[in-house]
Order: sequence, then C-alpha cells, then structure tokens
Amino acid sequence: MTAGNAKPYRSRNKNEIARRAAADIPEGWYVNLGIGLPTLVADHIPPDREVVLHSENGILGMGPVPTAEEVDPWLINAGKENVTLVEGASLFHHADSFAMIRGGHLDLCVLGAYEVAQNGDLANWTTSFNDRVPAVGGAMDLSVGARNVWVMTSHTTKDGQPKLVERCNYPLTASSAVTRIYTDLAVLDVSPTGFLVIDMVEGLTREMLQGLTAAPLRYA
Amino acid sequence: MTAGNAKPYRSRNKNEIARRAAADIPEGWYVNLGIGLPTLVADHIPPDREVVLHSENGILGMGPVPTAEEVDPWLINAGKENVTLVEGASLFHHADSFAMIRGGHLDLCVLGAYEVAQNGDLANWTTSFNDRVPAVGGAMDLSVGARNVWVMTSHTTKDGQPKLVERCNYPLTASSAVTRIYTDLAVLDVSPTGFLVIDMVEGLTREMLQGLTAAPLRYA
Amino acid sequence: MIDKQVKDIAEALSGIANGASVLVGGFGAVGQPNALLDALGDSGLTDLTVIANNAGFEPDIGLGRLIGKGCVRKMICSFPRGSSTFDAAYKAGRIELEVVPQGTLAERIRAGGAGVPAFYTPAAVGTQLAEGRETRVIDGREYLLEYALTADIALVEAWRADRWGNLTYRGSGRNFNPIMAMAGRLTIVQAQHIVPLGAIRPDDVVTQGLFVNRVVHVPGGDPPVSRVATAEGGAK
Amino acid sequence: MIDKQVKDIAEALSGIANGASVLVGGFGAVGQPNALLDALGDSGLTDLTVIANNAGFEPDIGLGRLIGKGCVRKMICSFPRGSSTFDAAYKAGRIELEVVPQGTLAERIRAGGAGVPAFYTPAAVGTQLAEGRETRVIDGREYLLEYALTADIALVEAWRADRWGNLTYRGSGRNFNPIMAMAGRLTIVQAQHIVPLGAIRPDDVVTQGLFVNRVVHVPGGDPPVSRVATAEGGAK
Repeated sequence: MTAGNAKPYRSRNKNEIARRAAADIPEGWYVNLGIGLPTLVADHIPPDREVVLHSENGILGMGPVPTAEEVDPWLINAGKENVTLVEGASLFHHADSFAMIRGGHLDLCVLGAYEVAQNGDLANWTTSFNDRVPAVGGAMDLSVGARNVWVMTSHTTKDGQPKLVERCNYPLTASSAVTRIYTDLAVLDVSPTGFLVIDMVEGLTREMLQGLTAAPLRYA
Repeated sequence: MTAGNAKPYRSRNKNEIARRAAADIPEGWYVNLGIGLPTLVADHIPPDREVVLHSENGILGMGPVPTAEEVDPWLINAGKENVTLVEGASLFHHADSFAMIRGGHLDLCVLGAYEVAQNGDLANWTTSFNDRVPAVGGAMDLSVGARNVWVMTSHTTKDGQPKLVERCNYPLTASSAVTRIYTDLAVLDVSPTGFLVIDMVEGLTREMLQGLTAAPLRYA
Repeated sequence: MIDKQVKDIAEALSGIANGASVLVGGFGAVGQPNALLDALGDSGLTDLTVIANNAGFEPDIGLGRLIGKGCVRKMICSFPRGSSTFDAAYKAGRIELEVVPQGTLAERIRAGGAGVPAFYTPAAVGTQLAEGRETRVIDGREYLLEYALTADIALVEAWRADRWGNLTYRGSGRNFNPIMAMAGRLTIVQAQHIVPLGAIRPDDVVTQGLFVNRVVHVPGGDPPVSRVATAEGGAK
Repeated sequence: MIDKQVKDIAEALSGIANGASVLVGGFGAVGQPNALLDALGDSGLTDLTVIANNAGFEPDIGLGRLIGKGCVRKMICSFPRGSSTFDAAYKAGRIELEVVPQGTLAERIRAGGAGVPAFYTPAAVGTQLAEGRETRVIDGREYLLEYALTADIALVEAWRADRWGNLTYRGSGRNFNPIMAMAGRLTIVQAQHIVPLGAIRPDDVVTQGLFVNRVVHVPGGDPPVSRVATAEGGAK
C-alpha cells in the first residue's frame, strides 16, 4: 500500500473488536467463546458485570487466564488452554455440555468466520471441499444451538476479499444462524432484510464500507 | 376344596420363591427388583455374595430395610419404601437411571406378572384394555432393557387359572422378554421351543404341573 | 450481580397462565416441590397440563391438591396410582391422561432439555401404547419413535441452591428434578437451603444455574417415612 | 467379592482383537488414557476403529502413538488437528476419517450407552456433512437423523476408582470419559487413585461401577501445562 492510499480511518485491532463485543453482553448471560479471536472477549467484560462463560469440554464459570502459580494442569478450555474457575463454577461431561448448547440454554456464542452471508449463513470450518484435514469441532452445534450467534472477524481477508457476502462460497457451518457481526470496521446485525450497520469506525464512509462488503448494506 | 382333594405337595410361599430366585443370582450382577413380590428377593441374597441392587428412581447399591433409628426419609426405592445404601452406592437422576436400564447395563430385572407366554411375552401392567386407571411405571423399559428378565409369580391365579400360557390375553408389557420364571410350584426357562421346567416342588408330578399350565411343558 | 432468589412463593410463581404446561419433579414423597404446588393449587389457574411421574398422593398436599382444586386438564405420567383426587377426576372424565413408560418419560424430558426433538426407543414396542404409532427397524430390532417433552414451567425441589441457581439434591430427591429443570422454559426451584456462591464445589453441582430462573427458600423439612424394619427383621 | 482392579496394563488390555472399535476418552491433554493407549500401540494390533474427539497430539504419546504405529484403520472424531502422525497417515491414504460435529459425537455416544439407537439433531443440517442423509421436519424445523455409537472397547482415564469401578474425574478430565464408559462393551479404566469402597460418597460418583469392567492403577501425574498468564496480564 502506497502512502497516497493512506486510509482515513483506523481499523479496530483484535482487542478493540473484543472490547466492542464485550460491551454488548448483558449481565447474567451464559456465553460460549469460540477458539481464537472470540476468546479475547473474556478479557474485556467489565469486572462488575457477571457473565458466565461456558466451555464445550464441560465447564461453566471460567475465570481469568491463570498465572504460573495458580495454573491447574487439569483444567483447560475448548482451545486446550489452561483456565481458572470462578465461584459458582461447575464441571460436567460432554453430553451434558452439548445438551446446554443444543437445548438453547446458552444466550450467546461468539465464533470466528471465513464468510457470513446476508441471511446469516455461516462458513467457518473449512475453506474448501478438499481441505488439508477436515475438522469441525463444536461449531455446528454451537451455531444452531445458542440463542444469539455473534461473529468476530476481520471485515475482509488478508488479500482484501470481502467476508460478508450475499451467499457463502465455502462449505456452510450452519444456515441462517448468525445474528450479529463484529469486524475491525463495523458492527452489523443480520436482519430479515440483510446486513444492517449498527456502527462503524470513525473516518470510514458508508461508500468505503460498502466497497469492502459483497452484499448490500443498510443503516440503523 | 374338600379333604379328598388334599394336595400331595406343598407350594412355595412368597419367601421361599424369593429364596429360590435369589440363589440363582451370581455374584457381581446388577439387579433391579420390581415392586411387590420381587422386592423380597433382596432379603434372601446370601450375605457373602455381592449383588448390586438398582432402583429406577436413581439408586445403585441398596441395602437392607432400615430400622426406625437408621431410616433416612430422603431415601426411597421405586416402591416408595424407605431403603438404605451400602458402601459403594451411588445416586443419580431418572434419565441416567433408565440409560442403565435401556442400555443393557443391568444383568437382571425381576418382575411380577399377570401372564407369561411360552415365547417370553409378558403381561404385567394392566388386566384389561379398560382398567381402573392405566399405569405402567418402569415395567416396559425394564423388560426390554435388562439382559435377563425373570418373573416371580404364583403359578395360577387365585381362582386357579393358569398364568403361563401359549399366548397372552392381557395387554403386553413387552414381547419375547422373559427368560426365566419362578413360581410357587416350579422354575421354568423360556426356551426357543417354549417352557422348559428346571425344577419343581417335591410331590408335584409332571401331569399335575401340566394341568396347571396353559402351554406345553418340556423338562430339562 | 446475578441473583435468582425471589422473596416468596408468590413471586416465584408469578406470570403463570391458564393452560400452561408444567413439569413437576419428585418421585414418591421425595423431591416433590409441594410448597410451590400447594400455592399453585390455591391460585385458581385452570387447564394446566402436568407432566410428572405420579399424579400425587395425599389429597391435601402438592400435586394431589392441585388436581383436587380442578387446576389440571391433562396429566402426562407413568404411574397415576394412589391419588384419590386424580382417581375421582379421571373417573368423572374431568381429566385427560397420557400414560408413558417411566424410562420413555425420563428420556423425552431429557431430550427436550437437550434440544433433541425426537428419538427411538425399544420400550413399549408391540404394546397397546404403541398402537398406530411410527416404528422403525434399526439393525434388525424394532423401535418406537418418541418426541421430546418440554414445558412452559418446571417446578423443582432442591436441597441446596446458590444465587446463580446451582443446585444439589438429597438422597433419592434427584429423580426427575434435574432433567425437568433442563426442559422447563421457566424453571422455578424451591430449595431447602440457600448457600453462598462457591459453597457448592464445581464437581458437586448437579443442576447448573443456566437451567434455573427462580429460586425460593422453602425449609420444608423431611418427607414422611413410609417403611422401617420390624423387630423380626421384615418390613412394615 | 466384586473387584474390578486388575494387576497391570497387560491384563487390563487382554482380549482386544484386530479390527476392534475403541472409544478413547480425553479432550486436549486432560483425561487421556495415555498409559492404556501407549501399551495398545505397542501391542501390534491392526485395523482398529478409534472414536475420540481428537486424533492425538504428540507423536510418541497416546493416540498419536497408536496411529503412528499403524494400529488404526479408521478415525471417527470431531477435530483431528494437531497430530503429525494422523496427518501423515491421512495424506498417505492409510487411514479413513469420519468427521462428526462435537455435540453430535457426544450425543451419539451417550445414546449408545443409553440404549437409544437413533435420534434427531439440528446440528449439520444444510451442510456438506448432511449431504445425502435422512432428515425430518419436526414442528417446522429440519433435523438430521443420527445413529448411536457403541464400541467393543472404551478406554477411560479417571481420578479416583474403587473396587466396584465407581469413578470420579478431575477438573475438565470428565469430558467424553463418562459417556464413553457407558458405550463400551468392555470398559477399561486407568485411574490415578484407587480408594476403598465407600470413599467416594454416593452423591459424588460420576461413573457408576456397572459401566466399568476393568480398572488399572496408573498414578500418571499431571498433564502438561499449555498456557499461563504473562506478567503483562495476557496469555502466552
């Protein structure tokens, strides 16, 4: 990118996207944070707001990342990272854990995405029908089970291709699942009439955002 | 019955039937004892033989009937009677309890019966299609789930009608479920070719037993 | 701060409408949410569908009272015996009955809570309870299709509860309570003891707070004793 | 006297045949029955079908080693990433793979243990994992038919075990272990601690002994630590 193309806006970095999403989680919600970027949301939930974090492998009530002294090697999250428990936490097996997910008992899951379509279709598990090794984890269960499904993602791929599209090209994780999207540029709802922009970063114009999005945008 | 018809044999009483059945339960079996007559089996398991007793309402490892001093009002069996726990006992919920039953993890259930057919069909939940109040409890789950299904019953009804029949007249609890029958007169296997008498009470003849049974008998 | 405890039974039961479906925990006298049921019976609500293992026992207590007061239009249960109020209502044609095998009832409720809309079971195949219904042969054995059960309300009795709604049960008081807590759209708990958050260790939580909406403190005491050993060693 | 404890790993694994199906507990490094898997990898068995969440991690340990030694013909799992031995075998076409959504995998195993031969789930509907498969619309929503999973063998890691085979787990070590214990026709447990009968309180038993066939004492120590907080408050 040459100096002449300097952007008139600053994209949100990962922690800023996470903070923006965290700000929208009401007290008392039961929330599953997907592997990778969504995990960062945990660090940005206001300390005076009780939000209960769920992990697929049988934990409800995860706390902050442990220090070297407090680490319990027997306690990991779905991303296989060591975690802590807060007061009120509980432990259970995988079938009970996915009963919570599939049964609609989680208020929210936050997932990453390769693509999100304007009808809420989500593609986040494989980028081709002949991937290196197909691996799906819990994404299909989470995206059909949680009451709200939020996506955290960069607005475009590294080479500038839009990830918000009219129709997904990659294999689907779930149909009509995503309810809201947090990107480095904007926050969008998936409405019955397509993408609805809730807010966007300062300095970004509607035209610029539309240019980086492969589906029509409306504004709240 | 007149004096001239005095029987040349003595029928087993309830506790004798229970003792006869208990003697056949191998050490280490997981056993559910149905409400009523089958419950008596627990009192006759030899004290040096570990048999683990299951109750549908979430108990594995029931012990003897409590004394007034040791009774725990919070602990009842499927017959709604107060029970005790032995060392090694565990408590769980109804879905887990019937997962044990339906999943084939019980070695044995012992049930009462109105009728047993020579192919193992069991009728034990209602004696008419217009019963006072239909009520089935756990009998249908137990009789299709346990690896062995034994019936304890009087050989005939109070008015002398056979309960072991070619084909059940009463509504079925389960098809081809019963594997063995303990009556006041005999012990019978349900074999691929019908009822097979294992033993019978002293003084009873094959002709007498056949006369009290509405299906052909063979002898082991 | 999350705090699911409500101040009294009236608040615990607020918002229940005529015609609601209600899951009721308990088996025998143990684990019955009788304080909630008694108040529901006095509420004047009508046309309730109640899903429970039994149809109550004592006419003045709990489910028996709820039925006696005419609140219940339909019972879904496995063993509706021993309830004089149910017997009377059933014989008079004032109450509908759906009899379900106990294990099928438990699994339908668990399925409801777990987001599984239907499943197959070997129980009741070939019986009058399966007449006219859909079956399927899988690996050579015939199974019956059963649908999940959920309800507008679940009424649960617990031993300990914390402000998140985490629960434990005592003795055989678990029975249907944990799975009903999962399957209720509004799950209301009467708890013998309210304990501080963290007092129930993570391994010991039986029902997680995410299944629970309201908790009311009801230190109700012990259920009645039904059977003790006689001096001769048998049971009375 | 019931005593499910066996003297060593060789006895624990005796009788497993080529071509057996094997459920393997664990999620990440926690709750993996690695001592059993290592010995199985050295056994020379072939054509195993392994059902597990992952396909192993370290090439010399546990499931990674079992695959590396060429014992496994097919993997059924949700997330076979991070295993160099699996990657190599998969790319070389030496191993079959069935990818199953994690919650469907858990429910299929639980169904297998619970005697439910098949059920419906919303997961994977409309995706390539559902292509050509049977679906059913229930109350206006489309669901996929899924069949139960059972296996010849289940390998489980537990924290405490008694001679009846009652088990507890530590931390997130429960994961798939309790449901796999239910679904194995021969369930073999490696336990960190053997405790006297009665030491595990009735309320605390997570896996009941009736699901367990053999227990071997393997005081294996802690799993490796993967992430701790840095001085700056983030994670490494």
